[in-house]
Amino acid sequence: MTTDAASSIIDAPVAFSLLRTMWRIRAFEERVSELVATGEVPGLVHLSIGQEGVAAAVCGQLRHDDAVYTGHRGHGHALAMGAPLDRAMAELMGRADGLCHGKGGSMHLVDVAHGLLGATGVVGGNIPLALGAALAVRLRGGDQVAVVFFGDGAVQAGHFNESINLATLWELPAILVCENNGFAEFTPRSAHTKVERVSDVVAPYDLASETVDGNDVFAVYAAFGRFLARARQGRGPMLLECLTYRLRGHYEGDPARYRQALEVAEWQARDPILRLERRGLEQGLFGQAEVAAAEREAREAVEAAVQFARQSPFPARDQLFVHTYAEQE
Amino acid sequence: MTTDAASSIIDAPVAFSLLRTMWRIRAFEERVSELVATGEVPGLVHLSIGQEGVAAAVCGQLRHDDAVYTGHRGHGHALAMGAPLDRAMAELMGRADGLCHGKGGSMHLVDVAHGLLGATGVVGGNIPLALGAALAVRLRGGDQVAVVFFGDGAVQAGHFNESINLATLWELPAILVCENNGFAEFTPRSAHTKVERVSDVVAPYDLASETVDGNDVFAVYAAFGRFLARARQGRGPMLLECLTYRLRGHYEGDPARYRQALEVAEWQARDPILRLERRGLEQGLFGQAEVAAAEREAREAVEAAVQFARQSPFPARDQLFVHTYAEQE
Amino acid sequence: MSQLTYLKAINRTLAEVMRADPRVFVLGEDVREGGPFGATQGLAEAFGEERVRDTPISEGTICGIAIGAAQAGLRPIVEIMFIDFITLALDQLVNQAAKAHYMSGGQLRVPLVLRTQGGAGQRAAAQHSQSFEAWLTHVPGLKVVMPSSASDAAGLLQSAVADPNPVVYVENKALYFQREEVPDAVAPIPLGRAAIRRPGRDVTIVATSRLVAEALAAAEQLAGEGIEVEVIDPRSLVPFDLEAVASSVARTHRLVVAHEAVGQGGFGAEIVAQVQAAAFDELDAPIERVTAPFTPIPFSPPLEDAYLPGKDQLVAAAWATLGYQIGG
Amino acid sequence: MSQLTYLKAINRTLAEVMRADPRVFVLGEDVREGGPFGATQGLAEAFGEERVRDTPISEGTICGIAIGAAQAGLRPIVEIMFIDFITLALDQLVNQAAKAHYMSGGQLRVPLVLRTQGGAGQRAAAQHSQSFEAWLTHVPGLKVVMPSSASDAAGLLQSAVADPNPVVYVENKALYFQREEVPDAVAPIPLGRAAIRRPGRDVTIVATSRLVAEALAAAEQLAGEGIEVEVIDPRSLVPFDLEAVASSVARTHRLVVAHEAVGQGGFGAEIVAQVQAAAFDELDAPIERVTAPFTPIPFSPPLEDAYLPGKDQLVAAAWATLGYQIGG
Ligand SMILES: Cc1ncc(C[n+]2csc(CCOP(=O)(O)OP(=O)(O)O)c2C)c(N)n1
Ligand SMILES: Cc1ncc(C[n+]2csc(CCOP(=O)(O)OP(=O)(O)O)c2C)c(N)n1
Ligand SMILES: [Mg+2]
Ligand SMILES: [Mg+2]
Repeated sequence: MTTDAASSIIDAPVAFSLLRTMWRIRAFEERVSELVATGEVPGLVHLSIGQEGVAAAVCGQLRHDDAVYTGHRGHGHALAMGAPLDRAMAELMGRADGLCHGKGGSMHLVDVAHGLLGATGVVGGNIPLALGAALAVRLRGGDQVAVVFFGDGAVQAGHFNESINLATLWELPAILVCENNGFAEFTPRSAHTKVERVSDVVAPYDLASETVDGNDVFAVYAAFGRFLARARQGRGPMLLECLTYRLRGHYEGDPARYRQALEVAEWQARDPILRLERRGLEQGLFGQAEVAAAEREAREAVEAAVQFARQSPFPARDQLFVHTYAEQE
Repeated sequence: MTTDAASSIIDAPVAFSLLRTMWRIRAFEERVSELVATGEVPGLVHLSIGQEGVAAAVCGQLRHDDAVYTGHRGHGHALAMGAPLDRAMAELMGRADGLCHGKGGSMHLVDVAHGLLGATGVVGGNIPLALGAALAVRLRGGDQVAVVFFGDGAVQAGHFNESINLATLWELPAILVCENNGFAEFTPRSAHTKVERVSDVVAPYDLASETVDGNDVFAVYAAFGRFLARARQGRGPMLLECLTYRLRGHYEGDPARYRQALEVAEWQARDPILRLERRGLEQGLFGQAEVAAAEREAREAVEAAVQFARQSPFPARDQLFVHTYAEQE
Repeated sequence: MSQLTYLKAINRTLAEVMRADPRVFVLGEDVREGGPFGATQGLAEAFGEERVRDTPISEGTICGIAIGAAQAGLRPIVEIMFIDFITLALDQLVNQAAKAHYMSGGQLRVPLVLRTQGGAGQRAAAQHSQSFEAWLTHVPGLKVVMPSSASDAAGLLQSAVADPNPVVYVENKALYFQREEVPDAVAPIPLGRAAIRRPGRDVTIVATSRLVAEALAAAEQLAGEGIEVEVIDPRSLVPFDLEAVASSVARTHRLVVAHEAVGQGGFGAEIVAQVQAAAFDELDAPIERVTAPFTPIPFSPPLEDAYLPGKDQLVAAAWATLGYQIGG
Repeated sequence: MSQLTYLKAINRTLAEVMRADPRVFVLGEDVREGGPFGATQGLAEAFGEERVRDTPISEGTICGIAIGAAQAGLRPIVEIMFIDFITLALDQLVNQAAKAHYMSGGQLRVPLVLRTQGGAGQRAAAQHSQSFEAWLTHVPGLKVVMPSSASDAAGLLQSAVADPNPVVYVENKALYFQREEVPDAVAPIPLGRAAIRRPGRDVTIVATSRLVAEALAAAEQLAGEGIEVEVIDPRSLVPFDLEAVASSVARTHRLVVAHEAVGQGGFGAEIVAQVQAAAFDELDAPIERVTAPFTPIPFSPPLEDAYLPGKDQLVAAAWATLGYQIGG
């Protein structure tokens, strides 16, 4: 489907809502980057700046009783599912009011109330989990779907192919969303595989798959929407490959010597937020004032979240021993 | 390539040598079956009766400085590589003169002198090892190749796809030989995957692959020969899928209730030894006397091997502690 | 009461828990045919193929699917055919299942049972005979159960399925065809409660799984030699009933710990460490360990027989504790 | 002599062994760029991309490739970026590498080094901070090395590469940027030989990896309180230098064992079990263990700090052994 066709199904409220979500993610992560630099957000932090279009377009169409799994680069998915900014920020700062009460951190955001079932730092390890969630839908009945986000690096991990095979064999209502940003850590995709497209990797399984411009939020929205409609009817699995780029290093602190200035500049020009703004203004989906408001509101909300997080205490020491095992309910 | 084209490159000595190898395997395994029943061969024993054509055609073209890896159904590969019948039989009986001095048994035949580098009972676990052997050829220089045998069940294991990806990425001189016998244990391939052909599974990787009638030893010989010629030039990897059938249960003792009498009868009619004999006689590649001799010699050699094995002592108890660690050479 | 094998007790209990709770389902390789030993025989016929799912040879992913399904509120029982292949599922089990509850600050739960079987003695050689339970005891968030009898297999499996945590249930292939009297309705056996299999005042033997019967045989022989052995079966390693062992040692002052896994890094070491800390003064002799030697498992029958720890080593170890002279 | 970090000592030694032996090559994720910490930095430039091979994220297969290459006579050094991901390579490491020599009756050899790093303290949370060395000590056929200093890292790595067996070489991320004087030419340090880091007569502390420095700090503090601690670093867990520990205990009569892994099922338990068997009479107090608590690793800094075992617990444990009254 062309972008034009895609945009025909996206009305003004949807477009603006996508813009707001993307700005929330961008503002959140830009602030996180500063907080990493000052040490207020500790640990290994992977930002999705430049990839927000995928999170917004996919999660914006999901419900809170769906099951979403993400990985190490998952802030955007969490926020787009509706995880509160303040508790997300508190989690990144390791505070008691964090989504996981400070136990998880950046790589492990979980917010069951909003359908975010898990985030794993083991590349590829989340894909089987999503299949399990989809199987539960099948066994229990219902129109929920399971969605899992992963990068192009995960596709070469054994779990990926095992999962594609099982998902197609069992026809699970799962949508696998690959954010192909061309790199796994410091290594380009060409050093990981000879197969250029992830959608090509799954071709033998004859599952519905599509490769879209991941920086074109309308294109992602339309393609995912089509998949979602089928998954709601219990059909699946499907794979959506979104071609994108991270505008930051692999992790905060990565000097990213492995990439070319030119490449970065090109992708900066394709920034998904800029593109959405340009298009939305052109097509009259929103006006300049709304654009400015989306950014401003996002930054204000993030600032409030930072204040919330800063005021949240660190967990009490005895929390160390809590939740190793679940108690009988 | 058609069978006719294939048979044009197979002359009388090759045809007869294939027949002899297949009879050695058949006679060996039929005898093993009896010895399992009487308890002289203990443990988990998986016979390849019905699949001998693949072993004979592939291994018959290899050298002893090549590296072959096999799995739980590996007697045929070992014998076809030239492992002595007597030491192989002694190994299955757990005797001191066994190939592995009784430490390995049926699932773990190793005969480095004849190029049999390993046999693993973990399905799919041998494929990476073969890649390592192929990489060693690449790094050291030489025209050796690495060959690994595995079943259709292994294709759904994560190691398989990881290996295909890496082998193609690094262009390793490895030939992957899948004996697709339609079952993994008691479960038909249709319950494991929706992809019918193993060669289809690897299609995205754009490696040379071919599916042949594995019960037509000439067809296997020809296809493998073409691959081998390329691998000797350092090219690779390649995948050869051989469609075949095990005429026995999964393991000795398996009542094999999961399969149809009709199916078994059909495959019995396609017994690779019968087919080779028929064809060889028709085409004048060998005569009736030679056929009879091949079987007789095989049975005699196996009988001698049984005698050898019976006379070989069990390993002394202190061998339990030998070879846990290798000593500096 | 009826005569049941250990295997049949598992099979019957699987059917019971599936009947009692529609959230329970089974997945694994060849489970519809019953698997290589028959533990899941008849379940597909009774409960249908949706709830008894054959899987491809994809240990990691099927374990992960079970985890995801458990997080979604089902009660999966996933089978890894041989514990040797748990090596392929450990990322899912250790990095995903065991930690999800903790990492999510209590939001996620993973009520799954992973059934598997280990142990040597069947001439299955080095890759189909191992004992890896100690690895699992080293992972916070997992529970580990090792039934040694048919009744316990039934009672512990019920508790494992009811538990809100991931429970690894480790069977032993050498026990499968042992037959014993089993009540028609077995009550759940709580995890973390040891059983005193035989009371005695002279030496305590703590043994797991297949070694329990060996310990009882050793006790029988030692009784003939005038020594009364107390045999304790912890039944679950995590949680471990230290209390039961320490209080026995307070009576006997001598302890032998026995399992089939190799000694080095085995759970026996953990028992030694806990008991010497809890009952240092009570010990009149070093704690002895009876385990497999530190080698892979050889195929050859006499070597494998020599490999397997059993009654004779237990008798010798008991005598070693009895013969020990402090300062001697 | 020059000031080197632990990381740089590893990096330098990798270059040395590659220069000395053309059979040595390196493979792993992002190794050409140096990996996340820089351990392999510069090697691709110095030795070319054939011998310094970036791999996809396929831990199982890259480990298997290393095994196959080792069996074919090369000397691979394979990197698993975090020990947490060794869960994905254990089938290859445990079922293939560790047993090949034994199962083949001595025909096959697997001279490979698997480099990896573990340990917490960097706010990397539960899946990037674990310590799994105990698992590996439970596998006959593997050797396990844990360097605690830059010089040792250099000396042990040479021996690991020269060893004809699979050696798992476990670094600790918290040590990487610690700097110390390192000789310009470090001699190989044989595996299985412990180092006495500080002599003392009152209490023995056996500590591994990051805990060695903590033990030395505890010893320093205790010296101020009149207690002389002997600090022993086993350097390799397999083989383990029991002799060094037992003879120290014969002098001090008190033992504290320390590692960062969780206690239950940890290698500390094995040390306890071996020492109480070897030196029962010598012990005047129960052996204390200082380890992480039995929980996953929390992200939040104060929780992670509370999680990490260190000097204070060591001081307390030493005092516990000193204060113990037999029968008291
Ligand atoms: C199993 C595993 N191996 C290695 C790593 C280390 N690692 C973290 S992120 C990463 C690259 C992931 O690349 P990709 O999947 O493309 O995601 P991206 O970072 O590009 O979003 C690697 C190798 C890991 N986390 N898990
Ligand atoms: C990783 C692993 N999982 C399960 C098994 C148990 N098992 C042994 S053989 C087998 C079926 C293998 O099927 P296939 O690869 O097609 O080989 P075939 O037996 O048909 O020759 C299974 C599941 C195993 N050995 N290894
Ligand atoms: Mg990527
Ligand atoms: Mg098969």
